[in-house]
Amino acid sequence: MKKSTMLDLLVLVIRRDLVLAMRRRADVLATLIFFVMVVSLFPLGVGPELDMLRKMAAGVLWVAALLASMLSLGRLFSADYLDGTLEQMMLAPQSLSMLVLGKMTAHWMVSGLPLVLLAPVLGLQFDMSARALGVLIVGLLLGTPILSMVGAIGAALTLGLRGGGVLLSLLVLPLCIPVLIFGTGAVEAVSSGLSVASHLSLLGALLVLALVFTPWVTAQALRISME
Amino acid sequence: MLEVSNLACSRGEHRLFSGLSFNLHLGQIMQVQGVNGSGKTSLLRTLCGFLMPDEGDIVWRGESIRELDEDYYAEMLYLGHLNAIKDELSALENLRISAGLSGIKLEEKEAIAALRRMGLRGREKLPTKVLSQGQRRRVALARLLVSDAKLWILDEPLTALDVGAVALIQELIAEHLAQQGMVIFTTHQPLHVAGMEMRTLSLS
Amino acid sequence: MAINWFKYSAPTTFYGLAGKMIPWFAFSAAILFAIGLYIGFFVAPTDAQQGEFYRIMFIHVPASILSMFLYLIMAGYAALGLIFNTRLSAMMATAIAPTGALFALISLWTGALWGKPMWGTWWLWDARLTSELILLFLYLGFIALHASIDDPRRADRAAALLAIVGSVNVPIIYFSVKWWNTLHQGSTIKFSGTTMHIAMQQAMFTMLAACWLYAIAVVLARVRSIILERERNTTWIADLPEVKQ
Amino acid sequence: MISLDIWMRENPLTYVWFGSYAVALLIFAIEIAMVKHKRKITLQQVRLMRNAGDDARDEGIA
Repeated sequence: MKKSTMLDLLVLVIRRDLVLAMRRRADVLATLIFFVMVVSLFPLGVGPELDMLRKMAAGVLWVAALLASMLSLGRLFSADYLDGTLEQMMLAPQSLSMLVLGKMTAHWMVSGLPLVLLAPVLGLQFDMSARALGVLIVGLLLGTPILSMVGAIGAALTLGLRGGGVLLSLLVLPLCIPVLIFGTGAVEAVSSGLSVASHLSLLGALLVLALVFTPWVTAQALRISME
Repeated sequence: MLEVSNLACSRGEHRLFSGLSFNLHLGQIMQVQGVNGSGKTSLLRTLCGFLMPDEGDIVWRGESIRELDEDYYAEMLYLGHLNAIKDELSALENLRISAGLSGIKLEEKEAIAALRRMGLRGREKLPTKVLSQGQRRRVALARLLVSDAKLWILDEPLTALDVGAVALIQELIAEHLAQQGMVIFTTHQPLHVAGMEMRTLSLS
Repeated sequence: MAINWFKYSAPTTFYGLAGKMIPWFAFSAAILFAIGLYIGFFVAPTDAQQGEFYRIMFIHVPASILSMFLYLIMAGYAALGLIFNTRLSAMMATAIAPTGALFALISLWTGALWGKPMWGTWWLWDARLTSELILLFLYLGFIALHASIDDPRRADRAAALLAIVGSVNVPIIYFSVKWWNTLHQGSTIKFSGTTMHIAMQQAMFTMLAACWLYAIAVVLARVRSIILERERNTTWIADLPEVKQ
Repeated sequence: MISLDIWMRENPLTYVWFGSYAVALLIFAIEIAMVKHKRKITLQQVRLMRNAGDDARDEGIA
């Protein structure tokens, strides 16, 4: 028997959650399909003028990504809570924050990363330019992990509550507004010929902030919810 | 080793117990008794640090468990009502992951050996979905075999187990105690450990 | 002699103290409202640019200020409750939330009414109005989370954590909304660019003070009910004259 | 909407009063009523609890 290090634990949790997600593929696919559908509904709602679609593309994609990630957040801790695994995680001789970080990472790989990969295809529906698409992808790459991390706080706070899903969105969506603003702002900066660096670096700063604080806050929220 | 002094606990507005004190030393076993709702599970969960006691202190090796935190968790093992088992994973994967969570890297061979001793030969790689209630409990209990924790906290370990499995658990507990381990447990079924004095704690 | 502050932070003492203070706060709030409204409508002159419409400011600005400060105070009490595990702090945070939310609502409503004659539209995505809207969402989140958890201790602690996360986020949100706004509109439309008449200032400050006093009175009244509710099993509650009757 | 615009410009003070101040005061009034109602309800509950406790004690003595 060998003792494991912090990093081993992180890898273990990520691998575990990924394997579980693979064996429950339907859930992952549902989130993706939701994302594609919401984005595709917009042109049907506002009309097919390309000029208008091009203008709203970034906003639509970002808002859809935000809603799609809310959809999958409810499951982030609840399955582990119901079958007792979460108790065991809290008893792990490593910091709970590390485990939480692992779960956040896995959540992003399952529900954030696919959205990023799908975004360029959907962007074409909105006639986005190649450069705008590139910036959109970089923005989503920086921004979707923040959604997973901030969302995890909400998921931990609403653990085991009735109507947790709706409540979760109510708590988390306002906190995600800065991400939305900088993400869409970057794409708009491209079309208006401004520098995108400031937007993206602000997103990067938010990502670092979230990385530093959210695992700890989520761990505290889990301890509160487990009482 | 484990000293509990003047512990008080409540759920909501209802006071479960107060002024509870006891010591547990190496090689000792203690059963927590009480009617339904007397706070057995709450006591065990307080000992795990899930619940914050209203008053009192829980001290492990001379230090409060609040301060020790991870060092305490490295030396204890908790088995609750819930099995902490994933339906989608096989028995083997479940065991290796739960051992990993408690800080132990478990080789496949060791895990298989543990599962076989729990009477799950030939079922190691089946998804736990297809196992019976008792077999799942055995998967969860296999953690006892691969853990090096000093203190076992077992909440109703015998639920859903058949006679053979109960005998096996008694044997495991006896081994653990012989190696200077400590056990605190609750049960509604009789549990006998040969050659050991069983202490009891009654909650009323 | 040192004052024992902890004595006043115990619900037992605070309940009686708050009961004695509420009439004073309420009374002075009412008087100041009357004075503020009098100065605001009869003394303060008509504005050269905005005519009579600027008078909405006397309620709009205090309401906005209150909604933001109350959020910070609420988060402060929540943090105190979380760190030191004091019962009263958590109760105060719970009691402040509805008042803060209502002030945010008033601020939004009056902002829209001011916007109509000035901008020609009820709602403009102005940085301050947008932040106020998000602040209202944060209040609603706090109240909803607290209400949906049955166990009062968990409710207090979970909502407290949310309030703290929210208060860390408020500056980020405000900054990002401002950034977004300048990107889209060039600059925020200023309400009154010119110097304020002295009577306008007086009216504004009187109304601000009145709103503060009102908020304190209402919060204290609410926290008394919460104390009663939470401590209903204790003997001191049973010995209260209003309970005995 | 255009008629509202004209009316608003002709009666600015009425607009300001009924639009903002009356609404704000109404909100205050509602809040005060809510607080008073809550106090009443809570007191009733506490009295009920207390009486229930007293009854239990009386029975115990008897």
